[in-house]
Amino acid sequence: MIVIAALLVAVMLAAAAAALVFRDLLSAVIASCVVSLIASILFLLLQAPDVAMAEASIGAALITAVFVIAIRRTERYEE
Amino acid sequence: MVNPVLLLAVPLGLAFCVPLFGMASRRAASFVPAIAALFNVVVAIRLLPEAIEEPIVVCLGGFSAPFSIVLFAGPLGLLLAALVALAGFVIAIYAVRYIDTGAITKYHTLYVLLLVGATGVVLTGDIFNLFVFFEILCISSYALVAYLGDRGGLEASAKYLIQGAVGSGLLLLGIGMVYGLTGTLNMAGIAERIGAVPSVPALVSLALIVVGLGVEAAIFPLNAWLPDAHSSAPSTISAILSGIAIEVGLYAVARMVFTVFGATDMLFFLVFLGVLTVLVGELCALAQSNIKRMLAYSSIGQIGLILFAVSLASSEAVAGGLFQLISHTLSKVVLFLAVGYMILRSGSKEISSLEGMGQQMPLTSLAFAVAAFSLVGLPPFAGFPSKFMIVRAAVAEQEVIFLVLVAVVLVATVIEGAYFFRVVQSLYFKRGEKQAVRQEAPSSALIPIFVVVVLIIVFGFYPDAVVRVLEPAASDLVRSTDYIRSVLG
Amino acid sequence: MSFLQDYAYYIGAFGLVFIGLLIVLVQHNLIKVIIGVSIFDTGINLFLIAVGYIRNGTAPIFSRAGLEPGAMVDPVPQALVLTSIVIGVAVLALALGIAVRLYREYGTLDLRKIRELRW
Amino acid sequence: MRTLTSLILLAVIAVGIGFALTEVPFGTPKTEVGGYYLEHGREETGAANTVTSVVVGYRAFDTLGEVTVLFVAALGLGAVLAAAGGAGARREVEPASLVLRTGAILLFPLLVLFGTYIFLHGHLTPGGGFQGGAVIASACLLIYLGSRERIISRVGRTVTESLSGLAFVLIGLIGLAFSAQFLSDFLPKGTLNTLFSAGVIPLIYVAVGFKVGAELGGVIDDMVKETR
Repeated sequence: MIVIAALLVAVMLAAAAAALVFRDLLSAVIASCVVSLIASILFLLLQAPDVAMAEASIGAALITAVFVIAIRRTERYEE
Repeated sequence: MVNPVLLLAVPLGLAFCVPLFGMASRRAASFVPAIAALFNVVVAIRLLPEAIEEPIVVCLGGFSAPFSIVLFAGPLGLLLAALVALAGFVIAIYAVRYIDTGAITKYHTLYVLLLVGATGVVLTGDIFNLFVFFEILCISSYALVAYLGDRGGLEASAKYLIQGAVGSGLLLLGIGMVYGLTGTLNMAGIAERIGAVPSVPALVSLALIVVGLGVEAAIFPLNAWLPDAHSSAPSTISAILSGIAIEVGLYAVARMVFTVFGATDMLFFLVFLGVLTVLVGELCALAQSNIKRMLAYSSIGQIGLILFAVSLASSEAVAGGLFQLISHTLSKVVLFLAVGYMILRSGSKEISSLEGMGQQMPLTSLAFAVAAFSLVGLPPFAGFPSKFMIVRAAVAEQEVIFLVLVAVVLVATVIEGAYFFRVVQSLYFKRGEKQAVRQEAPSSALIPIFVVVVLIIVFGFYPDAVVRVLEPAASDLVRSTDYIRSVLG
Repeated sequence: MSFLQDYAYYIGAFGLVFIGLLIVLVQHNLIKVIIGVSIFDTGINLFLIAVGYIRNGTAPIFSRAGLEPGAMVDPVPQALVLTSIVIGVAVLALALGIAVRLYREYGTLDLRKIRELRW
Repeated sequence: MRTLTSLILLAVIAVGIGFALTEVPFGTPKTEVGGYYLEHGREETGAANTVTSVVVGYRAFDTLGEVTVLFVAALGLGAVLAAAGGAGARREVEPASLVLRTGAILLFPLLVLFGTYIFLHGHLTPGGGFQGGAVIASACLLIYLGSRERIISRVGRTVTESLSGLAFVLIGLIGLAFSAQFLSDFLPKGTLNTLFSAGVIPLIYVAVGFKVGAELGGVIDDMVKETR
């Protein structure tokens, strides 16, 4: 179990680092969405199903949608 | 007995009603903030004598003390709640006419919620509940700073929001750590157990919490957002942010340091930080040509002075600091509200454009001058006894370092005097080039302003009226054993 | 292995906190900064849940008979995180709204170029 | 330069937190407040889900504050975007494909039903007002994806927001009037693990579900129609 958790943590941190370096904002948003999704799996592993549901539905889905709408209203690439 | 929870529940319920009223008539919506604030003034002042006898502790939800969220309505909490409500009431009356553009109903709803947030922070006895109310206060101020939708407001709001969001994140991190260390979220419970926690982790979590709260309290290295936000917001919002929001942040810092963590070894650091904040604020204020920016920097200086006084931790110094807090709130409310119509009439925020206002807007200028003199600390106004108390308490410490620091604070006061006299001089003794006729502010603005001006003068002549409440309030803050006893029994 | 068992979640949580703070501190694009705040929040939430975890604990729900309260993980941090997730979303949504409006006023999201107020 | 100072700052924070964490070991029981809730939560609030009994029972006041935070943010977003006065450029939107349109229409009632199920069973199973509200809000997002024209009524949204918030406050005030304190439970607890149990908790969660759904849906609606 702990190996799975450690792998998930590694992927999550890699996604966060990707959000730091991507110059394409849309990719950065998707990376942060991946961070949220993996965090919600980690919540599940930590026996917090309520929080996992909230993080998946609010943190991963809805806020990503708002981010994408905001990027469509502004610009996609960093200068 | 009136239950102190009504101070939060009734304004909150009214805030949820404002959009409904707004659909019927915009005019009706704009009176709701005043009604809510008036209700709070009455209830808070009615509860105050009882709370001085014995703090009122309310366990919400009917569960016993450490397991439910506790409201602690002590003398300090109720005094600040009354101050929030009073300032809120005055500004709400002013805003009925002053705010006439944008989404007016939303403005008034957000304004009531800002007052609810501030009242909640000063009344709560639960550390996570404090975080929640702090967020209500902060988020409504982010939105209200951007209310006008102009470039300056949006930019200031974005900066404020980013810094505030990081600050509240650090606060939450600190709260999580405290929970891991002590196993409770009740402030009295934490205070009881923090002594058994090793000092390094306790200090780290206190540092995270103080940094998080310090962003809102505008303590020196964390206050980059303040001048922008206070100068770009509508004047009513500048007044409430300057008069209420940063004071509430400072209250939260003091509550954490004194009551919850009992961290006496951190106090000297805070004294030093306070003096640094005073110097930075006053020197920057001197360099400004924009009147609202000048007032904003002056708020930083004043917050530094209050922090300095409160961190001296003797009961007289804390009482002096709280008196200074009250007189600063009253003065800043008057200053920003007066400047609001001056800017509206002259069309510019530059100090030079205010020349000759003394003849054209005599009453507004008079209010401005009184509040400025009170802030500088001239007698017969409220600022004099408060500054005098602070200096006397600092000298009574009888240590050379404090004498030096007091000297620095006095120099800062002289600087403050210099820039306020400059403004008053251009109001009265300079004749403006353009002889445009500028109308006096409407009575809906003058009446609330003069209510506060009268209070400034009354408190200047009879400081005892306030000091009687300040002493129990100061011991409420400093004596953490009494606090623990009244909550946990 | 025991190192992983003790620290994997803490490393994950504080890794997110620091990467988030780093994005906020070094990036210049407002939306990127907001992404940083969102990652920062996620890290804090993960830390709070990790504080409440008890080894081999079960979720704090009495859905069937025979569950022992003593073997359950702490419900309080979970309650706090539910609150904090919603607050985080609220802040992010407001921030994105302000970013959209700023872009319309200035035509850019670069914080180095949005600085009319500096004196 | 800026990167370097930031890294140094972060390193200082990291060292401090590292020291503090040695006193917060992972995976061990640390708190008695949480233990008390697990032991007594069932009989004191009647909810089988202890997280729910903490969120809506013991710490219900936080939840009231939290829906207020969401309310503040949604209002603030509305105020900030309204300040533009609809000056944004109208852009032509392509109509959605038939598959998407039909799918959205079919899925919408199911999603709303699912969200309602989640917040009605918050005291029994994982989930509750926030999660259910979020599902309902994603149904609104789906409508936007499918039909690309605004169908969420502004009046309906305002009324839902206000009334559900008011309902929460009123439940609290009824508790104050007829029972011990603000937000205390004034209904019978019922039998554990049945739908009609846990006193006021389901009522509060229904109010929270409506409120969160309306706020988050409104946030999406505001953002979407900002330039249209």
